[in-house]
Amino acid sequence: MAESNDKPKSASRRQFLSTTLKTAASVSLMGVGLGFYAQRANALPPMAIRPPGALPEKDFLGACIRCGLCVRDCPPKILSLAQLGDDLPTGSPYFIARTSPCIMCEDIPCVKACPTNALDHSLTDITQARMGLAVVVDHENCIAFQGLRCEVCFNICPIRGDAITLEYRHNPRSGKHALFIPVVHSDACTGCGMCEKACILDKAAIKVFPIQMAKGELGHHYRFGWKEKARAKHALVTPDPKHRYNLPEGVKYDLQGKGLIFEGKQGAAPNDTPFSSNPLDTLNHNRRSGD
Amino acid sequence: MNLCSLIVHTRPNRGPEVERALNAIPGVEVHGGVEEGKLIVTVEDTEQAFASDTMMSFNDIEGVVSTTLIYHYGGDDLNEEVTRELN
Amino acid sequence: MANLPQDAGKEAVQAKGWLKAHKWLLLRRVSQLGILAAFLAGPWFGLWIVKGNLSSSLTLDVLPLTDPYVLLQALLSGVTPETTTFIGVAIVLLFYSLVGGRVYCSWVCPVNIITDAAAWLRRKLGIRGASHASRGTRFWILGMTLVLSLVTGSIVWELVNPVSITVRAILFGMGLAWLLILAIFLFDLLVARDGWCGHYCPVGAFYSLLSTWAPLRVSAGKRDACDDCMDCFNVCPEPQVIRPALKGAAKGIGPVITANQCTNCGRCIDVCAQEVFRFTNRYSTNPKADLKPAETVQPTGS
Amino acid sequence: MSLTRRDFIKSNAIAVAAATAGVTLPAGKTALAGEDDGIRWDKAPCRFCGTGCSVLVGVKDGRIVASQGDPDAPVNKGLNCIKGYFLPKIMYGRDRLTKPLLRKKNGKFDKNGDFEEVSWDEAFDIMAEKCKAALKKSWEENKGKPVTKITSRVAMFGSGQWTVWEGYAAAKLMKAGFRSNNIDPNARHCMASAVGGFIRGFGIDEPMGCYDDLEHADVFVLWGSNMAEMHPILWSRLTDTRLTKPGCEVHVLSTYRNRCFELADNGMVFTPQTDLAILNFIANYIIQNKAYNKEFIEKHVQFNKTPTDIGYGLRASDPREKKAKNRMKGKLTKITFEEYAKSVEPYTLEYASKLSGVPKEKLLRLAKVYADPNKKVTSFWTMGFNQHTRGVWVNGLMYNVHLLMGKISAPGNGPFSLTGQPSACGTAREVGTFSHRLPADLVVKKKAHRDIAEKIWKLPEGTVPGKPGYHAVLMMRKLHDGAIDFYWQMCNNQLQAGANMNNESYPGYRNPKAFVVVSDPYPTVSAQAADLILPTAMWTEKEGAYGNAERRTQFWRQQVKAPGEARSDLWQIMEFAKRFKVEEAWPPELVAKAPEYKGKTLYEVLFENGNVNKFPFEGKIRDDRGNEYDNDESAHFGFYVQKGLFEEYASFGRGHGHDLAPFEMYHKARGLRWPVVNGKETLYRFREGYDPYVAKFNPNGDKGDVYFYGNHKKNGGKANIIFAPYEPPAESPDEEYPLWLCTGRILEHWHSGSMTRRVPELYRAFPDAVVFMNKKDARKYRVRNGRYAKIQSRRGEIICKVETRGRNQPPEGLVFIPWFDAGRLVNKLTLDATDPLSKETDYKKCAVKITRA
Repeated sequence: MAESNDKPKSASRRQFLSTTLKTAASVSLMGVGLGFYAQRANALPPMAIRPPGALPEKDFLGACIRCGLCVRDCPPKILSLAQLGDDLPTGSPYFIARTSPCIMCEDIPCVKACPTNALDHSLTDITQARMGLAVVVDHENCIAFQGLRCEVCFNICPIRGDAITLEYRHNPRSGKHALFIPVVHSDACTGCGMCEKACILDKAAIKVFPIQMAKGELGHHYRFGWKEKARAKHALVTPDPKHRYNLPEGVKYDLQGKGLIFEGKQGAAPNDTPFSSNPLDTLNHNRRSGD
Repeated sequence: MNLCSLIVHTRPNRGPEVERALNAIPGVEVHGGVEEGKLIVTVEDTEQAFASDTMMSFNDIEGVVSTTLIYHYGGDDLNEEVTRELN
Repeated sequence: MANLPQDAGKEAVQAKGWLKAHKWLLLRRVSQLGILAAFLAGPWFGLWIVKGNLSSSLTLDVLPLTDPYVLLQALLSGVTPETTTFIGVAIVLLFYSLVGGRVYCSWVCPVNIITDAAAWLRRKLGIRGASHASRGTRFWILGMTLVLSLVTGSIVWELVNPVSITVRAILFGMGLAWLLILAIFLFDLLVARDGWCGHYCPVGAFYSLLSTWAPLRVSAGKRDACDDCMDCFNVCPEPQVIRPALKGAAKGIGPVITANQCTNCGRCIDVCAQEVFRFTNRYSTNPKADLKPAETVQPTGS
Repeated sequence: MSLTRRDFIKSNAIAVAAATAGVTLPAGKTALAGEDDGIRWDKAPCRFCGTGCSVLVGVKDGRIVASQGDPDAPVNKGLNCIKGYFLPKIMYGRDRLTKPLLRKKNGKFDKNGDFEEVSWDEAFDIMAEKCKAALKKSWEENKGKPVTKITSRVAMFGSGQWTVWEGYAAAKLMKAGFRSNNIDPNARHCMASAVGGFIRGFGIDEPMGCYDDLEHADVFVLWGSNMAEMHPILWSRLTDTRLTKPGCEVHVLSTYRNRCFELADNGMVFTPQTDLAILNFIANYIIQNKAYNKEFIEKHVQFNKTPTDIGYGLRASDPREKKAKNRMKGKLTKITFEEYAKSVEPYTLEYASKLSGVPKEKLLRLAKVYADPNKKVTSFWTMGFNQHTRGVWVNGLMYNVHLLMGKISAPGNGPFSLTGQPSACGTAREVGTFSHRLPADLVVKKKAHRDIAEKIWKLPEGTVPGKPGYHAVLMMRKLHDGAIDFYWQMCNNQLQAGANMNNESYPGYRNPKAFVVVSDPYPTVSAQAADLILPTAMWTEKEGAYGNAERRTQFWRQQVKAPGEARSDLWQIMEFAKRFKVEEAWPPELVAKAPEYKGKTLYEVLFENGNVNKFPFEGKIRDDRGNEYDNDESAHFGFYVQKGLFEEYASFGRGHGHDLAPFEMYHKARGLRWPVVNGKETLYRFREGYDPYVAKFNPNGDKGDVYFYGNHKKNGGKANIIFAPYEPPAESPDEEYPLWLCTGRILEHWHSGSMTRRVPELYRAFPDAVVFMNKKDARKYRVRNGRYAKIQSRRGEIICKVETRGRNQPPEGLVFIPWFDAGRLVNKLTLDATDPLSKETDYKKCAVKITRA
């Protein structure tokens, strides 16, 4: 302050120095503390999903200035800003899939609203958003795995058929029904959370997680052969030469497909008797219709 | 106090025989699986022997191929009434 | 004669009437609440005047405004914002360098209402005791927040920033923010006079830097009339800025308050029965004397 | 029972070991570990679609606390769809009606008053007053008319979701008690065309095959049936066969891409109404390639043609009706095979492909599987065929194809009409709650049939009127026109379900001349428009019986009590009958024919007739496991009501191809497929060896051969091939209304959603109706996915959200809107055009336009 000028210079300088040092020391201490707090506070809980186009979490927290413009421009009002006391960084935008999933607006107004590119403006096609990844977490309670006809997650999925498909399997327990197993594909799932919201269980069996949490990683050395071949559109090594076989008459061999093919005997059972040429057909048939 | 359940594999068609032999041992009960040759057996401690010793003796029974321990309970509260818990 | 702190402004009310003695205070409250109202009209009534919050906003879907301090932190974290954002920052920077950066504190920031209330109650209850920390601490904190952004790559200060938390609490939902608001109130009331805004707030510190060259100033133009009632010192959130201008005539210091910590709140104008103070520009000089400008004196005291 | 921890742990230990070893232990060994103490389990068929899954219902403290798919049920083997998964919850919606509600002003009934709670007594008082007035007026109008001309001002709209005895009691009260044939079930909207097809083709209603076809067929063809969503468990079986059976193929035909296309080997989207042409093309292809089964045709088939240009079942004043040459005509004319071949000749591959928009190779592939004598083909259809202005025709054309090839009445080979409702077969069709029917395929028109009914019912000759009553759509028109004074709707939601509600049903319900009673568990759209609402017990709050699509009759016992004063439909019908003296319902000359009934009530005449009250009630129903159940109706009336009604009803069909087993058997079995002869079920009708009736009617027939005994008297047991041409629909898109509108259901919701939308999880899974449309159309009409759009037809408009990415993917030019949503009533848009023969509404075709809302 001004009056310090009146005091002897050395004393003033000493006091000034010590005050400055004290302040600097305590502020640095505070900074370190804050840094550590930030590290813990910045951890994103798995049920909180960032809006579409959000940068990777670490970058996002550097870029998001917590202005809430995305929240304001969200047509279905599903986004919120984290409040003090919530489990995620104060003021950052998020949604909870189970209660209010992203409806995937085609014009992505939340991204357009972001002033800092924390929601990346290069995202213009909402189907390319990767907010998280849906995972069918609980195979034991998901009723589809038991053969019940649910498929609500599949039906509700906005990119149904790409992000979630149904895998048909035989139901060995009932013996005559199929299982309709929902399978999520990370190359198409946007993590919008519609599936998690719609899951009819008391606690959802399909949940959206942050991608890094949901994804496994293949050993870096290993490739799936058939995928590589498909990508290259040809065999990676010398193509297989044409094979020839010793075969009895009327029999063909398809190396890559069906194997042995017996011509003229398949399916075309003559209609002269009501019996199939395979006695097992008759036997099994009788057993089945007898019950 | 020990209580175990195990699967006793028998030679084909020897199930009933083994079942009789097992049921004769104190603390041992056969609950099923006779036809399949996979006997479902429970063993409890008795005053004469621990369940573990009883189990070891199974291998001496004619017709037994192997025994597999499935479930073991070792608490001291086996005689408590638990009707209420089930409600 | 020096008045008691709890009586600050009484004379002015008697001399000028209540309304005139609260003119600037009322205007500021209107400004602060009006801004909040403009933000809230959207979510409450569907009347979208301003979207967002004080960190960044969009007025009437055309005017972008962005807080330069938070953007600076974002930049240090390694972000490339949108072009419009820079326009928004530029507008804000230009505005505050004209009217004085700390106008943000006294005319915009809602925390000011809380700390003002604490200061008022403190005076009324006669609570004494100054902060042990230096008023310069906030600059250190300002520096620390910028370094943290640079080092951690994330805007760490926003996790705890009471200013933006309060604004968001009002605009987007309270959460536990009331605890923080209460803490600041109690701190200012019981622990240190002008504790938060005057000593620690890096937002205020940042904006005070913008004040350095601002033309809009308060001047103790009629400092000769000062009767040493001390009311202005008692109500001023940054009292150290008054002394050079009010009492510096002898040292040849001009009457314009040039210290960048002055918030241009105008409360000194309100409470002065002698009408010593008025708003003016920094270049207006006392017609009586050609005195050297005050900024040669660095008001960095405690 | 006192248990120690030892018992409990041991039980667990055994269960774990058994599970590991894969050994099944006798019940009781592991019971402690698995049993939820105090829950009483019993079986019941699912309340929803016609599949007929069985569930086990767990009751504790008078409430259903648990449910599971019945693992021993042959249909579903323990599986359910999500509606079935949530079955118990439909009974516990928070707005269940528990008291009768009457519109009142100043303490008196007033058509424009507000609903107020009233006692059952007050409710029945006003009902009886209104009903008696209507009966009296009808009497006056009928003075001097023969019994074949009698009309009535009393009408009832019933249900394929009624239990068998509810339908039976209702039909009896209406047809015999009130002498009104104005009783029709909502099955009119659902199965009437199928019934028409069966009767015209085979002389007897309901499918010849059964669900075992789902395992035996080589090829499945779906015609206008979104089985993947509407018959979820059957689809699961079909899918499994497709997966596990080498060479199995699935062909799907629909007017838009639906979930079935995901499995389809040959998916075909065709222009609405052109199924008529495609089927004729297949017949033509079979004939051109001489693939038909000559021997079968000669022995078992009669060729016919049907009158054409028969109108669209609209009001007679409609220009389309005035134009029709043979309005409502359906009398068959015999033709030769050659004439038939000539008739289908124009339906070439090119023509069919051009008309339908289906690529030629796809049509050809379809025709080939039908024409291949070595492929077993089962064709399934549902509302795509039935809700069709040529519904009876198109059902018939389907039979034509199967009959040409002789692919019928054999495992894996057959045309199979799936039903929409849990008891469309069991109640609506078999009991005969239609305006023209009596139980067991008898019809009111024929005196001989009326005589049978009157004899069984112990009523004087001439009690049952001989003129068919008002069918569902006509009922709405008559209500609108003021020709019905008393209208009682039970167990359905006709106001939401009926087409063209703005112009017919709603003004009908609110017609000041009419008194409208709605019995329902929930305040539905219909209830909102009613004058009196009666709170109804539902599903397992009463003892019941349903019959599913494969002729399987299933029973259940009452599991819990209905809430508050809610009473079952059966109780309502029988109790209401007590309010009428015979003299108040019948004219004096009829009463004179039965002096023993003088002074008696209709209740005494109809239900205390020695048949219905034959079986005593001992205060509780007991099962063979020692559990006890309530039976509120029997306790109230003092005899085993359900058994008495069932046995009287069963006497209609026993010995006539409709044999039902004794009452008790159904409480033990997981359903039995009729005819049940000597305790044995029938899997495939009309084929010797499977069906005992074949030998009875055709004792000299070959072993394993078919005999269509439904036509035994008519033409010597031959099935009818009936040629019918392609004719355009009643309304097609034009410049002003450029889009087809198709309506239907979705997996998550049942019918009008009055039950499923009250299950929070189902509501969350699919909250509100959306308009499914093509992306290109959305762009064209400038509407956006997820945003609101306005859909307008000539009859009304609704607003709903647009869905371009949904499970149903319509082609350009067609939109699909489900009808479950009471907040978006799609039947404001639909046209009340019906099949002139079956009187079933075409909900699949009308023209709309769409704009941004």
